[in-house]
Amino acid sequence: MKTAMTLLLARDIFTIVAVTFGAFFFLAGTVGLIRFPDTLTRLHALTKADNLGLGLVALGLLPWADGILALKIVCVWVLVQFSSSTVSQLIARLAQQERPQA
Amino acid sequence: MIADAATSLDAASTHGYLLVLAIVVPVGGVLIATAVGGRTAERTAFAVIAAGLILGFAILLDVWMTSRPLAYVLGNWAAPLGITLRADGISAVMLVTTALIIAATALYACADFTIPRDGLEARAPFVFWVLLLAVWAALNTVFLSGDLFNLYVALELLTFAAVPLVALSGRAEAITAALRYLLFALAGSIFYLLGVALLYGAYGTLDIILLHQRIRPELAVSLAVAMMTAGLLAKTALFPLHFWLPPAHAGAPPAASAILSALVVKGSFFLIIRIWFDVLPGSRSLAAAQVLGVMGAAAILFGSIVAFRQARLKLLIAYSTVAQIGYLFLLFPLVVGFEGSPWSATAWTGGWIQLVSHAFAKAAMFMAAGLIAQALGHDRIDDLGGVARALPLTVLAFAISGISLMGVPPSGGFVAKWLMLSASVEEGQWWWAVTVVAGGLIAGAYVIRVMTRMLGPRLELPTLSVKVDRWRQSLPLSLAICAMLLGLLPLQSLELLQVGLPHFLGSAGR
Amino acid sequence: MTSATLFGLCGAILIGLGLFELITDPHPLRKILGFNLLGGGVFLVLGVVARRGAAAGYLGDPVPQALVITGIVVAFSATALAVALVVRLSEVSGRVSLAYASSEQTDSDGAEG
Amino acid sequence: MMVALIVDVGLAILILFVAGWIVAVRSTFAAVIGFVVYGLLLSLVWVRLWAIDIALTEAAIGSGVTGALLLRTLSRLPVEHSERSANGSFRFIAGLFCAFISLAIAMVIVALPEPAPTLAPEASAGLPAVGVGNPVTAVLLSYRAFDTFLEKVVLVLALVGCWSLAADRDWGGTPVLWRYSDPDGVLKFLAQTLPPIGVLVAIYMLWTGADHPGGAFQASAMLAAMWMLTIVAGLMRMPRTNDDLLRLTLVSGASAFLLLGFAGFGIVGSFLAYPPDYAKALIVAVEIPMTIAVAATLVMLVAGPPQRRDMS
Repeated sequence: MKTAMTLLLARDIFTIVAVTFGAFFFLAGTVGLIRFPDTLTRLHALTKADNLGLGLVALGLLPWADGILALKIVCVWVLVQFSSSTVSQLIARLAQQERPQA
Repeated sequence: MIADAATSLDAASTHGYLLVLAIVVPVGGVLIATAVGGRTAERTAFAVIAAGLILGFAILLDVWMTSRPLAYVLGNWAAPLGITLRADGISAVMLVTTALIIAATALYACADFTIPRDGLEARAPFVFWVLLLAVWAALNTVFLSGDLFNLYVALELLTFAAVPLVALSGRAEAITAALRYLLFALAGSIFYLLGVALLYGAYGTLDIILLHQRIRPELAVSLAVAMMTAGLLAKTALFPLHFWLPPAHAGAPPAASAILSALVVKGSFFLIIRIWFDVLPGSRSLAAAQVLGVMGAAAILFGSIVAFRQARLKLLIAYSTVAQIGYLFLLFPLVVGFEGSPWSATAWTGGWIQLVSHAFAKAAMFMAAGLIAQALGHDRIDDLGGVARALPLTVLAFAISGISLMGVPPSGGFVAKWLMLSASVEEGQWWWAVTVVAGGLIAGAYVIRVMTRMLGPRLELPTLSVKVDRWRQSLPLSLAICAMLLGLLPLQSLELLQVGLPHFLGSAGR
Repeated sequence: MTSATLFGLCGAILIGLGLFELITDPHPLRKILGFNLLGGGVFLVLGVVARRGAAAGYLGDPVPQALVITGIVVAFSATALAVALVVRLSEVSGRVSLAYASSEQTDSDGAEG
Repeated sequence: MMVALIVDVGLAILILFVAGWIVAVRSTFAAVIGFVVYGLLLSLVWVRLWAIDIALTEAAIGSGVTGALLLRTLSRLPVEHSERSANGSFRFIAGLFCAFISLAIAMVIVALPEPAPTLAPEASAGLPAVGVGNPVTAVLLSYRAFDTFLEKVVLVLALVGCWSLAADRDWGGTPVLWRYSDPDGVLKFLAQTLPPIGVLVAIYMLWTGADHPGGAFQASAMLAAMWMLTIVAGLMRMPRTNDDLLRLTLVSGASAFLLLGFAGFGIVGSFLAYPPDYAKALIVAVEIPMTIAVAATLVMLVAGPPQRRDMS
């Protein structure tokens, strides 16, 4: 009984900590997006937010999801990783191409 | 209990399936023409027109014989959950008017939009035939649907069908006109939708009959009706929201102009009538009706005067549409002002005859103007001299339509204006009578101005760039004759226009 | 105040903002954006009506919810057509403006096609 | 409860801020980006209003596909010049007018009747006859199927209208979506890996939409995105606009409805009525062509009118 309560409490604390940190990384990424001077540094800030922020939020929610839902959360994170890394590479190359003119 | 009333009314008609067919047949035509393309588009159009004419007359006959509206419950889901189609007297009349004008336009358009012999699909013909059917499907839905949101989809269908017709020539002015028209129409329908949302929020139904039973005079209703009316006015191009209309109608190909001016603007007008007289309860606001009347009167005077000053024939006809739409809105103060008196029924009948006769006359005029422009290579009014000798039937068609627009007997326009005139005098709202007479006089001035040029002598005969055969000239002529024959209809037959209406008209009228 | 009313008021303001953009901005693409803002507001009003109609174990009335879905698709179609007109206009005339090139209203030289 | 309301207030303020920014910002590009953000925030509002079906549609079509369309448009227009109507008094009067309209709507919304009228009980009572568990799907495909049918026609017409703006000589040719040169093959790799997953997700959304949030539109948007990705990466070709298969696909959604309607005529005796025992199967049977047709229409609408007639 006691251990069950402790486990539940531990789960709550874990979720709160993970999601809060995740949100913090998103905030940091967004601040970077606004404040950084050029495309590449902005991209750098944004990918941090995607990687860590979303990862932490997903991780924090995992204990609450069962079976198929947990799988969906992991899928969301993997897919976002996949597409955002591709897109940031494309943007980065465009930025590099345009740099000499700018 | 309330729901019972609606369903018992709806369950009564045995030929209700005709209503579904009237919408679904042109839609099917659109789908087949789009899928197969090529020469099939034109052939499909004519097959649909044959079927549509039969359906239109069958519905008219049924409503006339039984003197009660037709109804059809789609998917066996009765209102408020489902959608019901209904045809009352005015729907039946509009169905037939639309079918006749679309048929004439299609025959007229054959020469302009024929598909090349090599069978390769070409842009303008493909688009024209598909959209002609689409306009028809949309209009029939507007006339038949008994559900406010379904009517929103129908309105959008109408917009999407009409806008590309305006841009069909591909010239910059035509595209600009189409874009303006689209923006006006979209803003109009989104405000209509807002009104629908508020009505649903207040009464929990979209069905027109159920809404009529539940609705009470309160702020939500006033605002919703104001939003819907304002949105639809923009689509109907009532002064001062008319700016988009003249360039759009004048820049389109003649067959498209005929459809747009004769029918498309009437679709949104029809919906205003539905909301004001079918949705709203007995106590309509006379003040709001007077505002609509004043805007109508302003449209009559402004449109007629600007039409008179036009240098080009198609623009003159387009501005005349702005004026003639104004007459339709005199219906509101004249009917609402004296609800229950026989004169309100007179005004109601007059308004509808005006709508139908203008549809025929205006379609005829645009077709005639199109033939003249094609034959001469221009449509400058000052250089029309001698065209009467070259295209006698066309000029005759123009003259007969002009008689109807002026309101000179014997013509549909005369009966319409006479009925409105007598209603306004009898009701003591004489100022509308003054407007009607003044508008008729100015219309006379611009029609006569064009006619004197056409009939007038010219030193050398106009050189015709294209020869126009008599068969084509006879199409606007037959539409013009339709507009004239409306003036000879026995008044008893006009009781059809009151079938299925809530009881607001005077007893002498029915 | 409930969340539904709050978002209803939000929708009312969005309608005003969208209409303002539609009326005042001369750029056609901005007008189209204005129409979409306006549409978002109207859909929100419908959504609030749906949320208020929560009953029978549902957290919202499904009828207005379905209307919004239909409405979103229609609004997208409208945007696509409008945008195609803007692009074509710039191809044909080289400008992105709703003003007519010549004063067509009173012009007497151009022949109709 | 209190926390939820604070979140909602924050969301509302954020949306109004973004909307105000879209109106105020000079750069049209920035306004378009703002609009995409607006759509995403709006879909959060839909979640808060417990309208998950709408949230998915808004995110996919209202924000996603519309955003793609607007960005595509910007790349086709000449360099933007932000002209402002100099007429300050006109803007002032228009502002007053719009504020008045907002105020009037707000007054009506605050005064909406309590308890609110609703069709939820009726919609719920009808579900057994329709055979699906998601009431929104029941409304879209059964109670108000006629709306959905006509809306499919609206999509077809929008596309015909869009094509009608082609030059005469280009009629029947191929529209041009993005052409992206991809030396490292990064995009190509994504376009090879993602679509199978995307198609799977679309099928799942379609299937789950019968009983849970999701359904045909959301699945269409997913399919459309996958198709566009493969085209942009150069793995697939844009079809010609006079391609028979394409034309058939485009009208298949509305045509399926039409056939179903007539089947209802014949079997149950009413247009668009489902025979009770097969209702769910028929609904899924209509949704499949509808999803594919809508997806194809979305892609073609984003691509715009045909632009060349070179390939045979």
